[in-house]
Amino acid sequence: MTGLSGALLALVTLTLVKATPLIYAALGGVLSERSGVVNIGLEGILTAGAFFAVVATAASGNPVVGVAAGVIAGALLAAILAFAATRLGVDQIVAGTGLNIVAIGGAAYGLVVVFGQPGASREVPNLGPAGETVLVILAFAIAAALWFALFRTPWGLHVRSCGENPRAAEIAGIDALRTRFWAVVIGGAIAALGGVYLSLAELDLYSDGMTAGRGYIALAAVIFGRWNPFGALGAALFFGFFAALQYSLQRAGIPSELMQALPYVAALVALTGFAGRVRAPAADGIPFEH
Amino acid sequence: MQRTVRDALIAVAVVFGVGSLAMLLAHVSPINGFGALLDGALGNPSEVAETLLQTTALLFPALGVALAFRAGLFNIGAEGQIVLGGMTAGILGVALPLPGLLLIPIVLLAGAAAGGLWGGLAGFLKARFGANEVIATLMLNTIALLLATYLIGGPFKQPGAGAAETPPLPAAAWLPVIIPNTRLSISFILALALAATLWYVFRRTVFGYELRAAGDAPEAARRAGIDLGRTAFTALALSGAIAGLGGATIVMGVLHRFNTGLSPGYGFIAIAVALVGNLEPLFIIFAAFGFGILQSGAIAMQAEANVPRDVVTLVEGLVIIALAGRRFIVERRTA
Amino acid sequence: SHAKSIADGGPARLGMVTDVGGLGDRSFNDSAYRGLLAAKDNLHADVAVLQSKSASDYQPNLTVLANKEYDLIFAIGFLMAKDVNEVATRYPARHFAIIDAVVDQPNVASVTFKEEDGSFLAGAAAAMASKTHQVAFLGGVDIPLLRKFEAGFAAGAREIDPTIKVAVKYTGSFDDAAAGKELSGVLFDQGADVVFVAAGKAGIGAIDQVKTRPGDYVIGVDSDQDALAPGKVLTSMIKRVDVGVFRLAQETVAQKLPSGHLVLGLKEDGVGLTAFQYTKNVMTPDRIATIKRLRAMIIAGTIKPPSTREELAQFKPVPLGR
Amino acid sequence: MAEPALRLRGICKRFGAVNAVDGVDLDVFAGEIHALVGENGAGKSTLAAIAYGAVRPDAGTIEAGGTVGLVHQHFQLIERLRVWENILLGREPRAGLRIDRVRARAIVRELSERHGLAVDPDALVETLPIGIKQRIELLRELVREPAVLLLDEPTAALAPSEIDAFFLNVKALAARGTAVLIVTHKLAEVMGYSARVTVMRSGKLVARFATADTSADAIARAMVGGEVPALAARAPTQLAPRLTVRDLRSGAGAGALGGVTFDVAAGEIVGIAGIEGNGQTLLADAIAGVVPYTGEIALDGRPLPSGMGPAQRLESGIRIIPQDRRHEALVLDWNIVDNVALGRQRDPPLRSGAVIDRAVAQRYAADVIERFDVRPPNPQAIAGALSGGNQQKIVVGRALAGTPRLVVAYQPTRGIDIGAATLVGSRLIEARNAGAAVLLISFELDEIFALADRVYVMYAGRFAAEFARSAIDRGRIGALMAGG
Ligand SMILES: Nc1ncnc2c1ncn2[C@@H]1O[C@H](COP(=O)(O)OP(=O)(O)OP(=O)(O)O)[C@@H](O)[C@H]1O
Ligand SMILES: Nc1ncnc2c1ncn2[C@@H]1O[C@H](COP(=O)(O)OP(=O)(O)OP(=O)(O)O)[C@@H](O)[C@H]1O
Ligand SMILES: [Mg+2]
Ligand SMILES: [Mg+2]
Repeated sequence: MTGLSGALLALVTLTLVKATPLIYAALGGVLSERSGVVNIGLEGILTAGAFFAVVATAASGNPVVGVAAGVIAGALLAAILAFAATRLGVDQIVAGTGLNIVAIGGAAYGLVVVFGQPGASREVPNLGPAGETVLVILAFAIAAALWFALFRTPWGLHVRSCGENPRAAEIAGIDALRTRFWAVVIGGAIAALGGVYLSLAELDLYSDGMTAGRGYIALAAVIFGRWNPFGALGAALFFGFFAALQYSLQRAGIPSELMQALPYVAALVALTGFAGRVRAPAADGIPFEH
Repeated sequence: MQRTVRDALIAVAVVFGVGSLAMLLAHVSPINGFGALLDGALGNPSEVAETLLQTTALLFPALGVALAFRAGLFNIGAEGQIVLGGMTAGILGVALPLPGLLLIPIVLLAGAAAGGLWGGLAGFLKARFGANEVIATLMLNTIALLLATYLIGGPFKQPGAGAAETPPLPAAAWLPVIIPNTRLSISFILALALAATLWYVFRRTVFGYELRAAGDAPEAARRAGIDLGRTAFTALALSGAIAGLGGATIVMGVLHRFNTGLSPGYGFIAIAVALVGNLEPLFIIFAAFGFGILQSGAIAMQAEANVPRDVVTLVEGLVIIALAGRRFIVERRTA
Repeated sequence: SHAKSIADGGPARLGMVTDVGGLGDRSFNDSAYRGLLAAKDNLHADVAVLQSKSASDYQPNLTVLANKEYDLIFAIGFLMAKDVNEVATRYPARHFAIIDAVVDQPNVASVTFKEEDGSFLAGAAAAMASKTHQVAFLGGVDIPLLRKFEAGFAAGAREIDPTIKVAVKYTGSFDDAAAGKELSGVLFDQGADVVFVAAGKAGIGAIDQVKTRPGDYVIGVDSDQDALAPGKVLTSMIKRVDVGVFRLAQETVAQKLPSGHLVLGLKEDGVGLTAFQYTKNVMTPDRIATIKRLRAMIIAGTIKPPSTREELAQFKPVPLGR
Repeated sequence: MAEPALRLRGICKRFGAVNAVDGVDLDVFAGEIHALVGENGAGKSTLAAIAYGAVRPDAGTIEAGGTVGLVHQHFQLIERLRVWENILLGREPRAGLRIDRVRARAIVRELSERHGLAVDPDALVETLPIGIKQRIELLRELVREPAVLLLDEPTAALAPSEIDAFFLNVKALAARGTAVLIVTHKLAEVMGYSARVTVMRSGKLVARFATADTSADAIARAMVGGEVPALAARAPTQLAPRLTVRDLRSGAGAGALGGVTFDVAAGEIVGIAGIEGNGQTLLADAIAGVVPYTGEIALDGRPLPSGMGPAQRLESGIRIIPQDRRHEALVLDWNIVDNVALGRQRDPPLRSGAVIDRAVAQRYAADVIERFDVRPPNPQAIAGALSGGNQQKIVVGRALAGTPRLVVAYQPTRGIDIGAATLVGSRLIEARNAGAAVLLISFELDEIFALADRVYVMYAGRFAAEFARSAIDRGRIGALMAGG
């Protein structure tokens, strides 16, 4: 009985651990795409968040400084995409792909420049169990706040109108490019918290490849969650649950690859419309000029 | 032509500009850094051969990516298609009891078929359900890698192997080497021939014409009797097949076994290669050579000038961002 | 292209290629790197390290070092055995060394370790420290090399406590720190209180895990990991890859280009346990004495730790005669 | 007279080589309804956009005595938002951080009642018919209480009854002191509701009348600026059955095709007259094979089932001149040669084996350039860089090349100048003379009268009446188009 409830508790805990980075990244993606900018670069933003959180913590000795640095780094990286997408009118998906490659190469290079060693940073003081709990709760809080902001406030209406029909938004006096820019940047800041969680809560260092495709799973969660913060939250928890389950089932004969593939297959199914109609914002991914 | 020259100049400027800055950050003189890079890539015949090897590995997926782009489709899934093409070649190369003359073409084709199946799956989902091919190919990347990890680690595991890899291929399945004492095999010739073929297909054939029409003006193409669904399927399947073929040549010509880590991101860098080559197969050869120099010279640069080779990845990503503004905008806006 | 060869009195040029675990694994690759750095400091060698991010990096990395005429090129890990074989054939004039595998070529030196011997001692220490009569082994990938750790560890534990329960899990990779953290958590939750982690970078995650678990320990591997969580890492089963690397470097500097097969065991100090610096409270002097006695018995051949699961099944604890 | 609410002086605007607006002065007074007319491309929308402030003029001054509102020629609504969200976008009432949705609905309701434009504030825009959408467009401007209201072809998509209601509202607005400038192609609206009318041609102001002192004919002459060049003569033809359509239905909701039955004979131009949005698009698309339908379409007695795609239809000799040349007909990045080949790429001799014969493609292009007087006469010119009229010539030239059996021409002279329009019309008549069946779909009655042998009037997805050429009754057709 206690064994069972203990195992259950462990599973729930592990689900939260696995889901939290996905929640942040997916929420960042939701905000960005609601404004009409597809953010394929979430993986890179997670990487930047994780890396700079560790760098700043190493420099200051204070993980809270690290959190701030990670968030700022994610926002800055997102700003590159936002600038390219709004001011240069480039293909967002191609640019986002480039962003991922930049972040991965940049962090690997940065390890050598900052820590003098490739592969992984040294350990830094991390946020500890209390900090980890705060980050988990914050993920849920941000989901709720983002829902409120998108669907209840004027700003959210403006963001959504830019994602649906930026020309109409401009006619209503909204600067569509500026709105998109800031949505992508704030989305990047939110997503970066996922990377911060990975390096400063789940672990206490940065190591190459530690994001392990979570940015892509988050993209799947955005679609599976139908571009809604609560939907994305649910999808991230769902994927997190299967990521957690994979450890318990490892020796039960179920190949762990099957479990790991689940989010990706689920996203494919969502794309085909079997799981109900999914509609991206009408102007999602389409460059706009004044 | 002008546009190609300009794109190439942008790429070169990004590589040297940002690369130099990054080297300065690591307290290395860019002259030493790039010197070591170029020397390592082109310093002696054996190094040139290694560079051409990288060129080949990039050329296949870049041609595949370009083919899809020409049809207005973004195949971000070349990486997964390489893995499956390579895996199929690895499994069949060991399993088929055939003489080399038969074995090599059959295994190559099987690798292409596997990649084609994977690309075609995204194409089918697009044609049948309107599923966005960008996300689909992206998801299929990871699924391919997990599938290969599962198959190679489980059902097709090499007894006693230390890593997720197949047993070594019999020598009959090795691609013949074209420069003795190097690893450069006929796959290089194959890639060049494929580029030339694609050039001809785009330029001259009805198929290439219809592909381009579908990419450049889908609605006009549809009304001109071009089946967009079928075009999407064919283009993604072919794109995947070309990448898969590339994977098979890595296994048969370079690694001589399949390993899930056979590609250090060729499928993604191929996007940059295709863009720098302006989606023109013949220009892509030169773009692939340029990136081949970066890829192969980076190793020597790290050994000799102490610059982490990741700087090359960094600049490759920046090249993609810098060139993302080309060409696609028009087509996507009108789509 | 470079100034002087060793024959002309120039510094030895030593190259090293890591496997995909890479530097920063706090274990196998790092240990090799320490050997290389020692060669740089003490033997005034020029050194270069190339990291491999995927299997297709092995040959280009080895080839570049061969092209650049390094005097000895280290391939760290059995994953590279095939590649070393091919490159060594292509570059008969260059010299190579491979760790953890045997490549039969005149210009390749092979270095292997008796992991089962060190792991046996680790198992004994674990059994002594365990209060739950449950210990566990967490490996990277389920392959023969790792089973030497597994079998030796289980046998050592049984040597001390014949009825002890030994759980075994594998993370499936050597580079997933998060998996190491989660799976070690699962093992602790299932009742083990000492976990021996032989999983490359994944071990870092396990050490992270144990920090928050009073009464539980991990045993580190390859490098001395005791200081990573003082008091929580019972000991480390060190595998002196650095010793192997340094020895070959010495031979190179002395212009005796190494080849053949070097096997490093307890006697050669190639494997062993760390000194329980932070865990003296559990590892009392008499327990440490037992470990020492076991070590002597293995060196003497009285105890022959098993290196496969089959041998483990046959293994019978040897009376210690205290 | 009082100060004008809107005062434009010397407005100039160039787009590349085009003088869209060229030195125009215009005053609109409070309480006045001022009509702005002119041919397609005369510069009306550009002038309105400049007055609104959305386009910066190259020269000239703009003075307005208050807010300026603009209702766009093309709808600019956010389909997936609610009515109130569209109307109040950018000026949402707030309650703390949030939008005060209760007040928002109340504002919209009050506004809609005050102006007699009934809308449900909570409806999703995408579910609404075109007429209601037009109301939302108008309400979105009215909420700003504009001193000057610019209306760019506001009635183009409205049903006649809706048009009457709409003008009642506009008059009421004007009566309350709003200055209204209305761009329209419908001279009846000009005569019926405006106080003054300004006529533009090629960017220039060419005439200004007090409506009471002029006639529709005088306005039309000013618009065209002279006599219309002569069309090709229609030769007597041997009518043979070609296209038969029986109870054709397609689509749903507004704009659906609700069951039409008709024939077009070889050697005949059949005109379909109607206001945009009454099912014409679906009619053309069904024949083109790009939308599913029920009912029958047959060519020379051979049925064309709904699933048959454009490829086979092209093969059986059907040629479509689609409504949107830039998206549905041309590859703008390509040159004229490649564009002229489009749709024929599988037919020999253009196709030889798997390859396109470039010499044949060149010949085809040279042919179209010559017969249609394409400028510049350079086969390598990129289609996207051509003027609208020249683009249209390529589309029509391609459709009429060879011996088409059936030509469906959807607004074939939309947005092109009178010279080009006459050329296109003449070529259509020549195709008819040579034995093609031509189905001409147009919103412009003059085009229909000039070209058609028979006319059907289309309203709400069905045919309201049929007229032989000899029996065409302008007034009656106009009334039927409006649903009367
Ligand atoms: N953004 C633009 N870029 C280039 N040319 C433009 C642009 N907008 C308008 N034009 C050109 O300016 C001219 C005037 O266009 P405008 O839309 O004002 O005409 P209009 O009188 O409103 O025509 P219609 O009756 O068809 O609405 C046309 O030749 C048009 O092609
Ligand atoms: N929306 C637009 N965006 C960019 N360029 C445009 C746009 N509309 C028109 N143009 C360009 O403006 C020029 C004139 O276009 P327009 O359609 O007004 O031709 P036009 O003067 O009416 O020609 P024609 O006499 O053949 O009818 C062309 O070069 C066309 O490409
Ligand atoms: Mg015009
Ligand atoms: Mg207009």
